[in-house]
Amino acid sequence: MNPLRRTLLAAAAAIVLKPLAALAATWNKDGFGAKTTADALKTLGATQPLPSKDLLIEAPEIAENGAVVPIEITSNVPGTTSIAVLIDKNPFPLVGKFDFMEGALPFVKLNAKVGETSEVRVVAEARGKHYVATQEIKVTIGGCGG
Amino acid sequence: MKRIFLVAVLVAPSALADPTPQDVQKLMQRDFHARGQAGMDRVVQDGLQRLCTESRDNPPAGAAKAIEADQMKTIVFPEGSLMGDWKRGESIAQNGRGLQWTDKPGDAAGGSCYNCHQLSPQEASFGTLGPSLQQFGKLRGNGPEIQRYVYGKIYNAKAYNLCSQMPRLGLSGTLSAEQIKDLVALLLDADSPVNQ
Amino acid sequence: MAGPMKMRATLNGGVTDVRVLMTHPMETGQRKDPDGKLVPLHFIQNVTLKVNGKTVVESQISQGISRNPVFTFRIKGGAKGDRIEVSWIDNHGETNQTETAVA
Amino acid sequence: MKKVLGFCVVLGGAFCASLPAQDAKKEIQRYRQMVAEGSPAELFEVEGEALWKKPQGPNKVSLEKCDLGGGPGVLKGAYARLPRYFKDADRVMDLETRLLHCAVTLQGRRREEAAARVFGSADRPSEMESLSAYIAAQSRGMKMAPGLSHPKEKEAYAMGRALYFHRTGAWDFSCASCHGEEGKRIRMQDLPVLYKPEHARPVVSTWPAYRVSTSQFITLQWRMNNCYQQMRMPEPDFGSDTTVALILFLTATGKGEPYRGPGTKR
Repeated sequence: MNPLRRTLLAAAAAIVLKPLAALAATWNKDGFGAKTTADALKTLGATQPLPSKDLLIEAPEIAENGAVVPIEITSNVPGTTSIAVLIDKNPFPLVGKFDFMEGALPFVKLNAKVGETSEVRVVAEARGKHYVATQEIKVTIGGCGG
Repeated sequence: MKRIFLVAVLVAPSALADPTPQDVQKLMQRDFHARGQAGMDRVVQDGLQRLCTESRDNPPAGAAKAIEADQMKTIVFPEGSLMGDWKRGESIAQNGRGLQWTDKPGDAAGGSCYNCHQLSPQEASFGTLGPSLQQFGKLRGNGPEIQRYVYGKIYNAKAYNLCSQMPRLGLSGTLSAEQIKDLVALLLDADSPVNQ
Repeated sequence: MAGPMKMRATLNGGVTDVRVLMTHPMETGQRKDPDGKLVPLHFIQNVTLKVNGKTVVESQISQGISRNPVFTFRIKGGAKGDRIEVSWIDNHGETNQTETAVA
Repeated sequence: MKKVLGFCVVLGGAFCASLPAQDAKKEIQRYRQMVAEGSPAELFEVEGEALWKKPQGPNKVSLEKCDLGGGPGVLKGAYARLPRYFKDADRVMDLETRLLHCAVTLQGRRREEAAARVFGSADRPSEMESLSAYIAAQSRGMKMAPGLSHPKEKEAYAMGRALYFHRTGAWDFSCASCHGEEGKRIRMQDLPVLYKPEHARPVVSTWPAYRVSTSQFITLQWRMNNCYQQMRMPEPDFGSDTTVALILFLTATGKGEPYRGPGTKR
C-alpha cells in the first residue's frame, strides 16, 4: 500500500467509526478480512441480528455462473442507516457494506461472486439494532466449454 | 457434373440448387487453415460423413449396412479382459479435451462423455444428446459379450449406427485402448457409481 | 489508466434510480494468468455517491464483488438536472469518477 | 476458465437432481434476466465509440466514414441489416468483416495487422469486440433484416444452410450434431435448434454479447471460430465466406425479431 493510503487508514481507524460524511474513505479491514460470517458480523457489532421480513432479498435461486450473481436488497425497516452483504460460504464472506445518509433510500443492487452454493446473508442497521434476512443461492457452472 | 439428389433434402427457399457436400468441402478447403494438431485433412469428408450429410442422417438401409460393416472391421480389440479401472474411467468421462487445436498432442484426452450422457448419479451437470447410461451394467450384466459391445461402441460408434452423433473415439485416435477399457469398467463394473 | 465508467440517473415516481457501471478487474489474488503466475489482489474498496455535492451513499466493497462492477442505488425524490456524481478508489490507490444529470 | 477440466463440473453436489427440472429451468431464466439488467456490456459500447472515432493506420483516419450498408458513417439500424452484399467488395459481409474492410480501405492498415488480434481477453478486449458492441447497440429495437435479395446473398444463405448440416472433422460433427434436436442439452447448456425460426430469433437478437463467466465481450465471428474448434476442425479464416454464410443463415432464420442486444450470456 502506498504511504498516503496507510496514513489515511491509520487516521480513519483512530476516529470512532461512525459513518461520518466521508471525512476519510474508511474500509473495514477486519470485517472484509474475516473468514467466517460470525467474525465479520462481530466487526459490525451485529452478533445477534433479529430476523426481519421487512428486509427483502431479490436474487435467483439458481445461478448459472457463480462469477456474477445479481442480488437486490431493499430494507423497509424504519430508520435503516446501513446494509451489509455476506456470502456465507465465500473464503471472505463480507462482500459489501453500504452506509445510507439523508437523501438515499436503503436499497442496493449489485453483482457478487458466489464461490459455491451458499446462503446470502443481509444485515441492516436501524436505530441501533441489527436485522437479518437470508436466501440460498445454488451455483452451477453451465455451458460446454471445450 | 449432374447433381444427384439422394433423399428429399430441405427445399431451398430460392430456385438455386443447394450446394452439394463437394461444393461445401471445396469452400472449406479454401477458407480454413491448419492450427495446432488440427490439420486440413479434417476438412476432407470420408464416405460415411458424405452419406450422412447428403441424407441428413437417414441413409438408405442398403448403403448404410455396407459402410457399417466396413466400420466394424476398423475396431481393434485388445487381448484379455476389456474391463479397466472405473475410477480412471470417471475422470476420462469428465474430461472434455482432446484433438482440438487448443490441446497439445501430449495432453491427456478425454471422452467428453458427460457432455451427452448421464452416468454417475453424483454428477448433475450431464447432457441429454445421448441416452442416460445410469444402471447400464446392472441392467445388462458385465459378461464378455457386453464388454465387447461397449468397447466396440466407444471405439467406433458408427459400426453399430452409421450416422450416430457419437464420435469414433478409438478410430480417431482420441482415446487409447487403456482409456476405453477404463470407460467400459465405468459402465459395467458392479462397484462403479453408475451401477449403484 | 482506469477503464471507462458509465452512469444513468432516471427519475420515476418520486425516486431517482442511479445505475453505474465500472471497468475494473476486481482481482481476488487467486487467479493465475495464462503463463501460470498469480495475478495480484486488485479491487475497488470504496464507492461514493453524491447528489449536488453531498454524499448520500458511502460504500465499502471487497474482491467478492464481480468483475466490472454494476451498482444500482435509489435516491429519495430528486429533480431533473440534479448533479449525480459517483467516484471509486481501489486498493492500489487508483481512482475514477463520473457524473451525470438526473434525466 | 479452469483448463484442467475441459468440460464443466457442478459445484455443490447434485442439487439439480433434487430440484424438479421445470423449477430449475424457470430459476435459470430468472438468473439470466436479472444478470442482463445489470450487464457491463455497456462499458464495451463506450470503448467502441472511442475506437470508431479514433484516427488510425497510415492514413490517420477514423472509421466514421465506413459504409456499413446504410451509407458512409450511418450507424442507426446498420447492424440489424447485416450480413448483406456490398458492391465495392463484391461479396456478402457481416459486421466484423465489413469493419476489417474499412480498416484496410479507409485507414490504409494492412489486413494482417488489422486482423492480428480480433479475439481479445478479459484484460484486453479486441478492437473488433468493442466496435461490435457500440455498432450493434445502435440497432436496438429495429427488426433484424439481413440481405436476402441479391443473387450472392441467396447463394450465401444456401451455402450457410449446407454448412450447417455438413458433417466433417475428426469427430464427424456438423452444427446440427448439437443444434439439431429440440430440448437437448450439453451438460447444463440448453441447445437451440438454430435452423428453426422460433429458436434462432432469441439468439440472433442478443448477439454479440458480454459473457459473465469470462468477463469477455464475444462476437459471432468468435462464436463460429470457437464452435469449429470444439468440432475438432481446423481454424476458419476470420471473415471468410464460410463464417459469413453461416452467420447470414442464422440471422436470416431469426429475421423479423427486434434486436435487443448487445446481450449478456452465461
